[in-house]
Amino acid sequence: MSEMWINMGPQHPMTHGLWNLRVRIEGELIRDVDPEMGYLHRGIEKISEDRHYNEVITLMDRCCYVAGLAWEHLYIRAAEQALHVDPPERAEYLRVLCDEFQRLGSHLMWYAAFVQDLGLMSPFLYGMRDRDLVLDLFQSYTGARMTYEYMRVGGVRNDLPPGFTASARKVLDWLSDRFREYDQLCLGSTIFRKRCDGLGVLKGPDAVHHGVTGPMLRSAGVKRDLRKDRPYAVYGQLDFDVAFADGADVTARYLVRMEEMRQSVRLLRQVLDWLDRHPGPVIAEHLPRWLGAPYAPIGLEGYLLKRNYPKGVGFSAVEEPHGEALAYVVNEGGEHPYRVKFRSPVFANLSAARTYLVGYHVADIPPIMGSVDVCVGEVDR
Amino acid sequence: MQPADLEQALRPRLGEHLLGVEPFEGTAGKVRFDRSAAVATFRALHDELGFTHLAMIGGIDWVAHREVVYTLWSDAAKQYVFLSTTVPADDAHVESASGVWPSANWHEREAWEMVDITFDHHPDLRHLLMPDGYAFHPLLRSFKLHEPEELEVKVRHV
Amino acid sequence: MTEEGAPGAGTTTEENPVLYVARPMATAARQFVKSLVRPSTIVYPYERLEDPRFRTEVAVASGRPIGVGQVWDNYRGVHALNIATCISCNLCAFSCPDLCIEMVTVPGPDPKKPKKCPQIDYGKCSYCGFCSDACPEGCLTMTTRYELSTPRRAEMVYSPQRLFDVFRSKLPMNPIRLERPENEDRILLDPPLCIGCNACARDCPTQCITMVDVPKTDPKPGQKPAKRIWKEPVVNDSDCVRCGTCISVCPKECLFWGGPP
Amino acid sequence: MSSATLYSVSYDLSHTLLFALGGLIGGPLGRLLENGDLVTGIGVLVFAALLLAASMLNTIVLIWYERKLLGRFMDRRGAMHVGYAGLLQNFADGLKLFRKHTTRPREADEVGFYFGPTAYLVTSLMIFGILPISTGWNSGPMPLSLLLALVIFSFAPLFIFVSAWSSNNKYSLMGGLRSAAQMIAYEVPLLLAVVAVVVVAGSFSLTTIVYEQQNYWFWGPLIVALIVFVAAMLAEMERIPFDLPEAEAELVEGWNTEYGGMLFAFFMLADYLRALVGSILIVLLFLGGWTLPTWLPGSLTAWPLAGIFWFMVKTYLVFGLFVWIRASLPRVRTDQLLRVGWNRMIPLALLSVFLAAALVTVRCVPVFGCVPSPGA
Repeated sequence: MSEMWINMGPQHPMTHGLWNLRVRIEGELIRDVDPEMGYLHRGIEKISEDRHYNEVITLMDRCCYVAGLAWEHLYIRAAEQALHVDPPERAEYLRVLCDEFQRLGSHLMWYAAFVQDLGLMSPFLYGMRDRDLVLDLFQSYTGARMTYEYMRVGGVRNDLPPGFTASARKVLDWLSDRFREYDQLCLGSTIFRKRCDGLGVLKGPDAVHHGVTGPMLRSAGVKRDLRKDRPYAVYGQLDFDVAFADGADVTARYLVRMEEMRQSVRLLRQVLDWLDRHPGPVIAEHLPRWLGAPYAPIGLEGYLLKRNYPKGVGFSAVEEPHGEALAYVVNEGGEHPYRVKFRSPVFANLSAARTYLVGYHVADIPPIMGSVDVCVGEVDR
Repeated sequence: MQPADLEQALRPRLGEHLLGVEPFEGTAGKVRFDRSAAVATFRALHDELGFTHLAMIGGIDWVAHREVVYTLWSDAAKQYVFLSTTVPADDAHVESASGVWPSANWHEREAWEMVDITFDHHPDLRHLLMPDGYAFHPLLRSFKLHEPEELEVKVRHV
Repeated sequence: MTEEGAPGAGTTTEENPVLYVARPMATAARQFVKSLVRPSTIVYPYERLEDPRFRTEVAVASGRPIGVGQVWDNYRGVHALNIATCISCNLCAFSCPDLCIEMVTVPGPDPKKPKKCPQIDYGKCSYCGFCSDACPEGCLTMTTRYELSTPRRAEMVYSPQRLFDVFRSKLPMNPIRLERPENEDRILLDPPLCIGCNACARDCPTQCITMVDVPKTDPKPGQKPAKRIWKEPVVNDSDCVRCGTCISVCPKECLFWGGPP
Repeated sequence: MSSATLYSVSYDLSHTLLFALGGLIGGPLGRLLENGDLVTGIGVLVFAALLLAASMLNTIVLIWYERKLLGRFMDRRGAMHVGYAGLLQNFADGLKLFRKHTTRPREADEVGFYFGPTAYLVTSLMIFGILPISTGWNSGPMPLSLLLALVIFSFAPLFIFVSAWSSNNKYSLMGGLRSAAQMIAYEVPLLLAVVAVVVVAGSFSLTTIVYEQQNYWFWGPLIVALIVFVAAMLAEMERIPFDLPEAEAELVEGWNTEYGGMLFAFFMLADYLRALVGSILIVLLFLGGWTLPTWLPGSLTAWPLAGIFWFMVKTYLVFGLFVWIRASLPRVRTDQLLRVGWNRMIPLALLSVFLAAALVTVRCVPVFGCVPSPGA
């Protein structure tokens, strides 16, 4: 058959979000791909220039619907550096708690979507079911299931409710059992292995070259994890291993993500133990309260410029569930950030699509793109 | 790696095109270079100093001029470094980094459409997030929110 | 596994294929038997997640594998407004990132001085909770109500009266109250500019501004000393809620924010 | 067993009705009604209506059954609001689809677009008229009924391809091509597996094949043929793990992407009708049809309609197996599917034919509690 272009998206079951993968196929073979982004572009970076520092947090949750807290953490760290604010230690632990639970939630969501792409129907619901418990935990202390708005410049909004750590430990126990079940359903299936082995290969040097990060990079044997290499928050004080694999294919990415979930459970147990033992304030005491709610005289233009607040530039790097996320916040002394720039890991992972898609079959696109774990909200921002 | 180390390593290769290395908390420093030596700078950092991972390219509009900030990461040093160059607003172009780091491709497309910085010799400089034919550059300071705008979208047929 | 043109490599394992088909089927069958007794779903319109029995650890019997305690205590749903204690300070509208709160006039106890209370457009609201965090009197709180669907967009706008109805329905309220910070900014006065017009004291929602007599001999340098007694606002900082109303009503812009940065 | 069959019941019904009507009207018009040809014609119509009603009802119940089973496999409940335990949910869905406006893409070929789904449904229904469900539900002695059923069964790829091609959609086209390739690839092992059964049973008549299994069911001795048959049937029914033609992850909805409303319902019904036919064929060929093992008490089959009851129980159990497979296995890829079809299934099927021939030759059959049949 002669070659033809097909549009996989923006409304397509494979895309998991609004984007368009244009594929040039010859028969069932992929000859070329061209991802088209921008269907979900909301101009978050632009809107941020028009908002107070704390109000930007509401946008961060909309960056990625499965990793809202990780994005909040990312932005907050940059904003704190730009505004010269230091959070208390308990807030840092709470943020790590958020981050790791978010990683669990995000990877469970990824698992569900990924197996769904392969046609596995029941594990899809198992993944969603177990993610719901993580969302329950989020709801119990942030007050929302997806758009958390939990972190604040200088700390977090509120402390954990009583009894939270006990519930969280139960959820962790339950999840640890489920991981075995997931492996039986996926790795234990010949068809799964035949579908995933040797698929979407992106070797380590290529991955580094194309800016690919996160589980995709670690599945190629490159042990780069910002939590280990450049410990932020309190990751330096916690004990965990970097999950990695050598296969550089879809199966390897599956293995890396499953191992990351296990490591997250391990991290979370340490964090919960620490939180049990160390009560304390969760928001910085000497905090300029014009920063936003509560009791903020915000909305009055030019107020901060009169106060000569020190300028600054903030930069933060966070290992988001999808990979390396960066934020760059420029504070020019106003009550709004002058410029906010984010680096989305999926953005770079998608930009390398040609390297890991060309040469495979049309039927391989869903598992490969599933193993990339596309979250369009943070690509388009 | 400290800013002084960076300066020491880069000065012989760039000479006066290296405008300075500023300290930046949490990174190895912020290398300011002249845009005429862009590729030389990229090569020096990529080949000599081992900054093999280009994480982000961001453009900042300072109204009078625009700044391009490259964020690089070295797996060996486990450190970030910023590269920064300024371009005048009426002549905003800089050499593309996609020859050195393929990952620059999309970042530069985004910077071009958002902050109107042209990257010379870019393999595929077209709109990424905005629709084709979009005539505005949203992240310029002159682009105000809450203003009606005329938007002409050309639909591409394949 | 790949056709020509595909780069090779990748993970490879080969084991007994029959066993490998049987294993996932056995796992699915185990799950099937387990969920025959009670599936994990909660039958939403009939059972509700915020039921007390789902709020504590009812565990296996409820269908959830494990109960997670106090899920609903902090939930941020529809607001409840206690009109009686609202002081019309405007802080909720200020703090709203989505500009969905509008202060509208409601009949107050004093007919001469109409009261302004928030009206919330839930078509825009993002439930961030900044407004209830900012509310100094705790009269605007968030409840566990989440069912908002309506056939008309206009019905998404909740007037203060409707928000008060939510308040009276005695839904569980978000208990989180944030502490007032110690080193908060204060309202400061630039005395030479003040004309003693009383506007700030009149409009102050907490009545924390009192006009005190100040002998003002030299209002502006080089001018003739005034004969009369001047009045100047004095802000009681412990009662002040930092809403900034006085600043916005001051005709001479002589009030401003001050204090530690 | 009683001699009343579905057709004789229909004929009697028509006869009684028309003669009563003729007697009531009287005169030449009445005598016209008592015409034998008319009685036969109306009898056939009644027969067809009964078949249609039974097959459609079964299909819809089958969909319900699958939804409930899948629900439990997935730790949820399945349809549960409309009717008792959601029994009427599919009727509601069907009504909704029925009321929907049928849209056709402007560039689609009009004839093919409407002809495809209609013919697909009609041919699927036709098979149902051939299959004997019990001694009563039986369309009479048809010596080649198995062959006829399989012939009609294999029409499907043609109509799928017609509708896919005329939809003028790239996804439909790819789905249609995959469907054609897959069905043709699995037609061969399917028929070869059937040959094994035919060799052992010595007949192409489904009724005879069932009678041959009165002493022992064929699944034990013909286990290889059964495996091949089930796998090929899964491919023919386009169910997970072989649902590539409508693999929703990459092809949206495959060859029925452009269909909506009642035309989509045609596809849906026909798919499940084919699934039903597949399960029925497995029961007929390997699981003894409407008979029960002889070591079970005879009272289980002594009551009226017992044959149909046991037959449907077996059919639904077989279909439950398909649902179980669907709930736990991922989808394979086109080339893997075809490679398995040509490289594994056909040799296996040939092996099963040889095994069957050997069995017949030595007349020594390992059976589960049954005695060897002398009539094989």
